[in-house]
Amino acid sequence: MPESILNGLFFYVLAVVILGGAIMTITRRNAVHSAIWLVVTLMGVAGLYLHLNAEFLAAVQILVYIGGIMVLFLFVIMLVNLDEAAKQRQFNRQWSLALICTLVVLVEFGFFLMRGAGSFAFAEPGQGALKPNTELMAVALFQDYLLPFEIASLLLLVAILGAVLMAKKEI
Amino acid sequence: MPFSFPPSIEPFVLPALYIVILVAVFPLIAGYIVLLERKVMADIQVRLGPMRVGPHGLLQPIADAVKLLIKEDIIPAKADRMVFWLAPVISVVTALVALSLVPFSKYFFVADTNVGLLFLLSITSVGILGIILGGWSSNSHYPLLGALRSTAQLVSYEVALGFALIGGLMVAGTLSMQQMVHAQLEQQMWFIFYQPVAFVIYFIAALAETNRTPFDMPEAESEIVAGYHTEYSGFRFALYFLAEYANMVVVSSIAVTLFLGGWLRPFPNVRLLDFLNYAPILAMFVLAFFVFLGASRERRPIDKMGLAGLGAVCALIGLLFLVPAVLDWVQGLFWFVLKVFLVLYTFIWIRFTVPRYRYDQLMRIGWRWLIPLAMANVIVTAIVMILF
Amino acid sequence: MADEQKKEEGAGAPAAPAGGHANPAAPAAPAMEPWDSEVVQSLRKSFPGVDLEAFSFRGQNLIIVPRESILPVAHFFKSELKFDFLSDLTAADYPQKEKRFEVVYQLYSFKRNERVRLKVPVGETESLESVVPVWITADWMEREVYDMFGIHFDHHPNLKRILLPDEWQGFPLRKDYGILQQDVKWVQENLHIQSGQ
Amino acid sequence: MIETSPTSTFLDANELVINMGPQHPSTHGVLRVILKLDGEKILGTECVIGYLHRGVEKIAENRTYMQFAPYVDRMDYVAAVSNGLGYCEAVEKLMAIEVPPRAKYVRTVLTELNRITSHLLWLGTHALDIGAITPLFYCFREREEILKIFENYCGARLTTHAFRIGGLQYETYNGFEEQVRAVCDTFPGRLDEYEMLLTNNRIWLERTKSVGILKADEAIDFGVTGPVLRASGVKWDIRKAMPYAAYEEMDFDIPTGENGDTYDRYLVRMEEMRQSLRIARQGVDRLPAGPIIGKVPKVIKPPVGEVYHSIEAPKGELGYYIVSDGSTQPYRVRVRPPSFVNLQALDRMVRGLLIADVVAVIGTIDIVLGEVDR
Repeated sequence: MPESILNGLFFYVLAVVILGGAIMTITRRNAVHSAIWLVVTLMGVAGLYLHLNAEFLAAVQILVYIGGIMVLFLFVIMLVNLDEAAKQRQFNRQWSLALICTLVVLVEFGFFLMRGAGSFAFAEPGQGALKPNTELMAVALFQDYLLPFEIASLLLLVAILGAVLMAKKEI
Repeated sequence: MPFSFPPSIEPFVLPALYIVILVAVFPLIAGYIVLLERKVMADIQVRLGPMRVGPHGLLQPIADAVKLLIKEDIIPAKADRMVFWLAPVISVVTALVALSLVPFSKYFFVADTNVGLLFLLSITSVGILGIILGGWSSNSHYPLLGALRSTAQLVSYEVALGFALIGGLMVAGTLSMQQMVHAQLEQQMWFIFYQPVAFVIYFIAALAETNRTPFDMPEAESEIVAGYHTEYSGFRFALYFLAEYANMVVVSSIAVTLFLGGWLRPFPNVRLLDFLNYAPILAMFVLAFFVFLGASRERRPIDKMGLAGLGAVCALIGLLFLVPAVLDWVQGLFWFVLKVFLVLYTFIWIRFTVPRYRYDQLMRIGWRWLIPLAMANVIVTAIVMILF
Repeated sequence: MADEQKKEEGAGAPAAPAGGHANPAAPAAPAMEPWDSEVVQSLRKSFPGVDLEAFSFRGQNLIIVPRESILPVAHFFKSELKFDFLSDLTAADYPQKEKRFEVVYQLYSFKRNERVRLKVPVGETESLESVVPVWITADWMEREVYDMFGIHFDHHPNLKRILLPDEWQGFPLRKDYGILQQDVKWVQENLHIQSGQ
Repeated sequence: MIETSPTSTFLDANELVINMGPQHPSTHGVLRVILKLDGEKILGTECVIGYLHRGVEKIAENRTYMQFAPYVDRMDYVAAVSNGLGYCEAVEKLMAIEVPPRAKYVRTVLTELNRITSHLLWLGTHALDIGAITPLFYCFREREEILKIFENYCGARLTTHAFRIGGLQYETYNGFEEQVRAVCDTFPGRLDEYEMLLTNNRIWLERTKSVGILKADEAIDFGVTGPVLRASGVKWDIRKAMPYAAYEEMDFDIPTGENGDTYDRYLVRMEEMRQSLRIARQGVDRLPAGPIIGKVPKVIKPPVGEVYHSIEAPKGELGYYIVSDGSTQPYRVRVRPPSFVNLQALDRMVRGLLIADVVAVIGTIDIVLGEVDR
């Protein structure tokens, strides 16, 4: 019994962290502050993975998203002078229209959530079946879905090359 | 045990205790690593090093800590105060969290997950944020340059470091830190002998990761003053300092765990060398002997008494180790700490022997040499493992 | 200024005797022996219209060059006579003299292993052609002379104060600038003290 | 995309202006260098000097010739003996005073020892700038031995004021020769030790080779002197070209470099220390007996005239241009400081290099701000 309470507690705390972080991310004027809040959000997501016993996924989430992508984000933010951005108006004149759209989407969301409440049970932490988490992941990636995996990585490689080509002034 | 915890909490009790121990004791240990560094440095540079506070400067770390704590806390006028405050905290928290995954001995570890090493790497990669943000929030040129250098350096050397570790991991066949040690016990060989290239690459990359000479560009004081922590003072500076030494301990611990047999004693399978099990006792008594010898040479009575007290404590601990249960518990820890200190000593030794690379040279070494070499090592290892 | 120039030209006969009538107006004029050598002769041959006086004192040779011809003479010294090294460039202030300043060039030739000193008398309101095009090393030295004496060098790439603060008033190495004198206003404004003394 | 002003960012382009000094760990004093950077690449530099300006030349005009002698020690304070020698010889030349041979020899020995201390300080700080911490302490250990000789000789270690116009004030102390010989015996081994740490060190080579190149013709054009000039391949040393003191009777070589890079300057100075030892040993071995001071009038009152006398100080040509108006005070004293002139070449040497190289090049020029600013 206490364990399920603990589980619930974890989930809700993390949910608050994620959502709060997300809201802060989009409302900060300072790009670095936004990035920091995004890190908080991503940390929360990693916490959720951990909570579901998906340790590998949690570690990779932190390593790739925070250690890699966010660091590069910050790098770029630091390089580009964004002081100007902070001074500019954050909301443009279409905010009323945007608000209506958002409300419509919100209502839709609420509707679907109400209707399908039953299917939104907590995902059960994969116990025995997923035990050697990392190995299963490896088997899935490198045996069952090898071809899609390789295609995806090739795609990324092409994207990298393209980016380098575009960034370099002369070759 | 006469009492027991409720089963739902029971698995958390020991880790929680260890966490408290680590967080409480580690700053002290870091302080003494600094003292060790200063003493080794002094020895290399034909001088004595700290000698004033306590006998042979043994209380210097405490004096330093007090000094740092009571120093004025200066925040630059145009700094981003929130980020300025946050950055050292990120650094030190990630460094201490990383410590929780280190298997100090068979019994003494906070957590052992099946993605232990990966998790360690991911946590240390978050630590970079502390450096970037610290450099950025100071709103000053030198810290910004330092932060840029750090980031570029850490990001590039993490790749080489990761690939070097993969070589070791392929032999170990696990990501769990404890399992790595057990794997070395089963295969009756430290993995450094299977993976010497990986170890060397890892060691070089680790030097770069922890900003040690010859890769200490981010804080190269002769070039960019103090790099990303130029504007930090007092306690915040101390936090960065602590994080740096914690990171050193973490990277040495990974080296020890994956390549140097972790908490195993040398030749754990050789019956003939079983007497090595008693090495901790011997070490404590030898230490006590030397401390007493030092005490007899001391002139000031207070130093004499201090050293004598220290010797007595060492001897007492040695006596305590005579209890088999204690000895069993301490064994692994003893060997682990010994190995980690050897690695740290090598770090220090290198620091005071060689000059510093230039930034572009550092990048060239990382990308042109270490990463291809580490990749080749992985491929060769894979081929060899499939063939045999 | 104009009549000063006239006077210079008037004295500058082609075969000017290398006699010691070096500015009779100056009481402190060093008593020196006249100097003649291959260097002086080739110089005279190349600059027939220029009044050059050559002296020697304690085995050290010096040539007095009029202000207008310093740049060509410098070029000549460097390219023809191989005095390729400008050791030093400085000045001295003689308030009693008609032309107040003397700018002093210490030249050295690696090929000849010989030193020669060029002296250029400059009036208080006159300026001098910069020799930076000839010897780059003159850059900072001329700045220092400007800083200390207030002698202006024409066509200098970056003529501003070098040792003293940019806004400093006065030129300390002039003889009428007392040793305790200073730019009191600057000191008060920048150092926030009433007086430096 | 947001509009940004081109000078304020790294990415859009181009220039970041950074202020190195006057409070900086490796500008060797209160030198301020304004660096224009593209990322970490140097686009241009400007030296701002004068923070240590004390008006030495003005002071000279208000002191007697003797009174001014201690002031010159305060210019290049790590090579005070050389400064004093240059000044005394200039005044002697002005007055045509003959210095007795014994005084000349002692002067030569002390000046050469001083060259070693100066180079040791350079080596230590230069290595420190490049990140090698340890050589500094070794250098100071050896420097200490030589400073002890100075202390025994004249009571001061740094600003020695060792010489008087016309010769020496003090006779050498008992054991002077032995102490100098002892230094000459132990020092070569110590030099080998430094070379073991640095000369063939890969990192040292990578940091110094082809860094801060100054070609021979450029070097002459910039007027640099001393080891910086010689490392560019110009074999010129005032001790050989226009001998003073007792150098004419000494047997020594002038080391030169080929490429004029930081590494060559390092090698040249290392070899110069060896040559200085040779000179010092010859000096004490052949130390003649006799008076230590020539015929000097009670009141130093040179005739009207002017001289320029220069010596080979550790950092280059140190010249004194002294004008006398026949009074007891010099009319004008101009010091030609080697550091000042050599520093001018910094801009040429570091263009296109990185920040880390600026530090290496400043170290290799071997400046003393007391002399640059005077």
